Amino acid sequence: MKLTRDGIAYRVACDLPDGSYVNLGIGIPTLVSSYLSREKEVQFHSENGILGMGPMAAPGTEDVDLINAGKQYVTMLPGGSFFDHPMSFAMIRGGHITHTVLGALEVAANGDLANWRTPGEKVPGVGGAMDLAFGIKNVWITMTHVTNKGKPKILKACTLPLTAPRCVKRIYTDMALIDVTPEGLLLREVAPGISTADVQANTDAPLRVAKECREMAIPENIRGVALAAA
Amino acid sequence: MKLTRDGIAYRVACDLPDGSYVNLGIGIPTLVSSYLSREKEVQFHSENGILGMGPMAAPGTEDVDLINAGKQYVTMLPGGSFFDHPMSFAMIRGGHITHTVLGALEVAANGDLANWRTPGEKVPGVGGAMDLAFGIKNVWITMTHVTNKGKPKILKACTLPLTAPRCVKRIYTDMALIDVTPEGLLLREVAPGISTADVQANTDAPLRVAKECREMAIPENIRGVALAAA
Amino acid sequence: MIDKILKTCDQAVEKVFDGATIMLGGFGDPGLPGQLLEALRRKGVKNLAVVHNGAGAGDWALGGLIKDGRVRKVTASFPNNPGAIAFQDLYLKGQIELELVPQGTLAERIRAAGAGLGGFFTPTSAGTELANGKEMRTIDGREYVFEKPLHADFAMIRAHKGDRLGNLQFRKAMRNFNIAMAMAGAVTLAEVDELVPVGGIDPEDVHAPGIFVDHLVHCPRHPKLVEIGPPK
Amino acid sequence: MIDKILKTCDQAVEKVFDGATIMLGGFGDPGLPGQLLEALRRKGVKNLAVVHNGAGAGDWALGGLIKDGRVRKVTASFPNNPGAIAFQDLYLKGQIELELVPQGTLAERIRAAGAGLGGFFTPTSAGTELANGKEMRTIDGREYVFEKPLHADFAMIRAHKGDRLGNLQFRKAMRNFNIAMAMAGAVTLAEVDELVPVGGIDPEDVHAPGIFVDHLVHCPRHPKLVEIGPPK
Repeated sequence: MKLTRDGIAYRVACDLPDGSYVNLGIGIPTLVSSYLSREKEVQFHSENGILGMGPMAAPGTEDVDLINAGKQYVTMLPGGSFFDHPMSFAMIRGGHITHTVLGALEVAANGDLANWRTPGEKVPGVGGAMDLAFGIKNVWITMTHVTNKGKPKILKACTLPLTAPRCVKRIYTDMALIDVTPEGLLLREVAPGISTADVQANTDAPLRVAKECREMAIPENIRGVALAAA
Repeated sequence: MKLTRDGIAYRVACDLPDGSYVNLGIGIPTLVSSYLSREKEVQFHSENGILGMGPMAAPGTEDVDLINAGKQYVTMLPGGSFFDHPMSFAMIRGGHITHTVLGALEVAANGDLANWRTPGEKVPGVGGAMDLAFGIKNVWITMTHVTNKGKPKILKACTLPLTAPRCVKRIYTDMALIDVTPEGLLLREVAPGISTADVQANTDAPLRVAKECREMAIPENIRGVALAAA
Repeated sequence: MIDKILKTCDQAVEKVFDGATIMLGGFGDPGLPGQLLEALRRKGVKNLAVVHNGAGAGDWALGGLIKDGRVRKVTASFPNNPGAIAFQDLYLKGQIELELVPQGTLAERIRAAGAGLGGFFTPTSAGTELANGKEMRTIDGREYVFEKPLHADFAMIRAHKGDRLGNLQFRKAMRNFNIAMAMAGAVTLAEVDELVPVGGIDPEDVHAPGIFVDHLVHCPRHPKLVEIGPPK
Repeated sequence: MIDKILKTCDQAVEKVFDGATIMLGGFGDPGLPGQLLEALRRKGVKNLAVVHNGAGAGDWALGGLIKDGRVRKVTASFPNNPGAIAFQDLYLKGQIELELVPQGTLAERIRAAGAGLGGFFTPTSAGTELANGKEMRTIDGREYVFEKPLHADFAMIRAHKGDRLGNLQFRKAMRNFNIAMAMAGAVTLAEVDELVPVGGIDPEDVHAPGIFVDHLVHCPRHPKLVEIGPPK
């Protein structure tokens, strides 16, 4: 069975280390913070000058001056800070933010990432996507393994304009967890009920299967994580 | 009669416009703030991250965290601000500070300034001198007209290592007020009792004498300004 | 005496000229100079080049200015924000120019102008189509792109508190591009939630020192920027 | 849980290695990490390259480290400060290297490293002997000098308040080089006047976010840095 968006987010949350500084992209990445163990202390960063962001603001408590980069009303946790754009992107470009979790349109076997120009999009926009992809050491991708037309998104080489070359370190999909290594893609985990052959069949680049490759530990009944039918 | 150091500082203070942002070098420039008319509102800048500096701290009221670039204990005026070095030098380099008053070893007829390496100085040091000379539009020099051996300091060309080329706009000495213009040096004022011929005789570059050249208006009895014997 | 306070936004934008380059602060609503922009629309100045993170939203402020046909070029990182209908419409008709810049590069180019630098090398965009035609350089084994400073004739920003010296204090996520833009604008105009007497902002809390600000106007929040919850 | 607080400066400097490049914050006494420096002297590490505005004063802190013969190179703007006797003595004997950098260029090079830039063009020093051998470029009619980022293995700074997340708040003229150095150091160590609980520094008042700080130590003011007047 393929994972839900929440299932993918849960799996990512398991891997974020205590003490990491994390920038979450929009979409599935936004869900990651909800699944973070309370034992871990992670500071979330927003491009528009916030470190130490808390959950979305509850209705009626929104502060008009406190939004995240997706322009949603958010909250602050104790120990957070405000700063301006040059400082915020110094944190990104200077390698201080340790992890970013981003969506992707395509990822290549060498870690090339395409996530800023959708095919057929007539007005281009890049936002902070390139800064994140170039600046942060651990670029982790969350996405469905294939497009809604069933075409693989993990490719030998990207066909869409690149966001950054050779930047992706790890890919979390609804079918698998794959590391990008100097020797190519390494399949490390599969979603419950998915075989390594299934994953390869839906991937347009060769996968090595890790010796210790195993099924993902996704609790069936954790709050919000329902496994959808494959 | 030649002006005292305070007399030079007084003359400079007369010329600082209301609303200017000013960085004062050490020596004679430091005295300028004492002679500023109370009708004018000028914000003083210090390289180490202060705008809106007030007078020196009175003994017993010093704050160990509040020093100027000359490492003297100072005070703040209402409306001042603290910031860091990159911001402080952005103010200088970016042309936001409107005036700097600096000492000089030599000034050339084309505005070249030498004020950072004294002859025979074995350990070099530049501090913020170059940043000020390159970044600020109005570089005003205060100095004695000649060295203590009687040699001119205003020259056809500098002999000492330059601080910045073609940066000086105006020179205030104990003998004269001279503007650096695209057509060369223009003598605009002489100290009381000094002739334009005296000034030229002590200057190693040709001076044009302004049509409206006049004696400096330095009140004989203003507080702290005693005219020394020439 | 320094007194940079003007009574109205219309006075503040009086000197904006046809063809001017204008930086507009804000990221989303926080820090957006909505009322200065509305004054600019009323003035009717044209042929503007605008530097802003997005390309306006709806038909208000920058969105309105673009809809009115006053803008010839937008330099932005995110002009495809869903609300930027006026821009997208003109862009698809080929009636407005776009310089697309990654957000961090945009912020740094604005800061470079304000800080008197001639440009810098950034890794961002190296090897992508946004680096096409740009000077590349390998420094210590990594590829970098040369980026030039972005100057502006006018910068318009919004702050929380201001005094007659032009000192500004922001609130929460209002700072964004606004400090760098205040530095980069040849003339900087600010609208503020609140005017305070000189000394009303602690020297430790001045985010944009008055040296960067030419004029400021007291503007209560625009009706379209309703305070949803009470400010903390 | 993040807890960056260490008990002693000796623990904080434990990983400093021979040959390391170390940035030292402070301009005059404000922001100078005097007790970390004294711990570094006790540790006896050698062959250090130091980046600091000056070159130490007297025989304490950096002055002491230089006097002890632990420093092979100083990158500074003002190493001729009258108190830098130990440096000047070794320099005249040819026993210590000096890289002289204008103060604003020094600050900007440190910031560039922290911000992940590959270098920048500055007008400062163009046409002077400090630009000798450096790449020059004319940009928009003005001459600029290319300057590279300054990285460091360790940055040591002093702040006023700190929390276990590493968030730092400075006081008055303490900020100087310290925020940029915290950004540029691969490992950043801070000594602070006061430890506060998380949340004890308002998010608006955090000058160096904890992301830049690896360890901090509570250090009452050094006896040589007597508080002359009461802090306001």
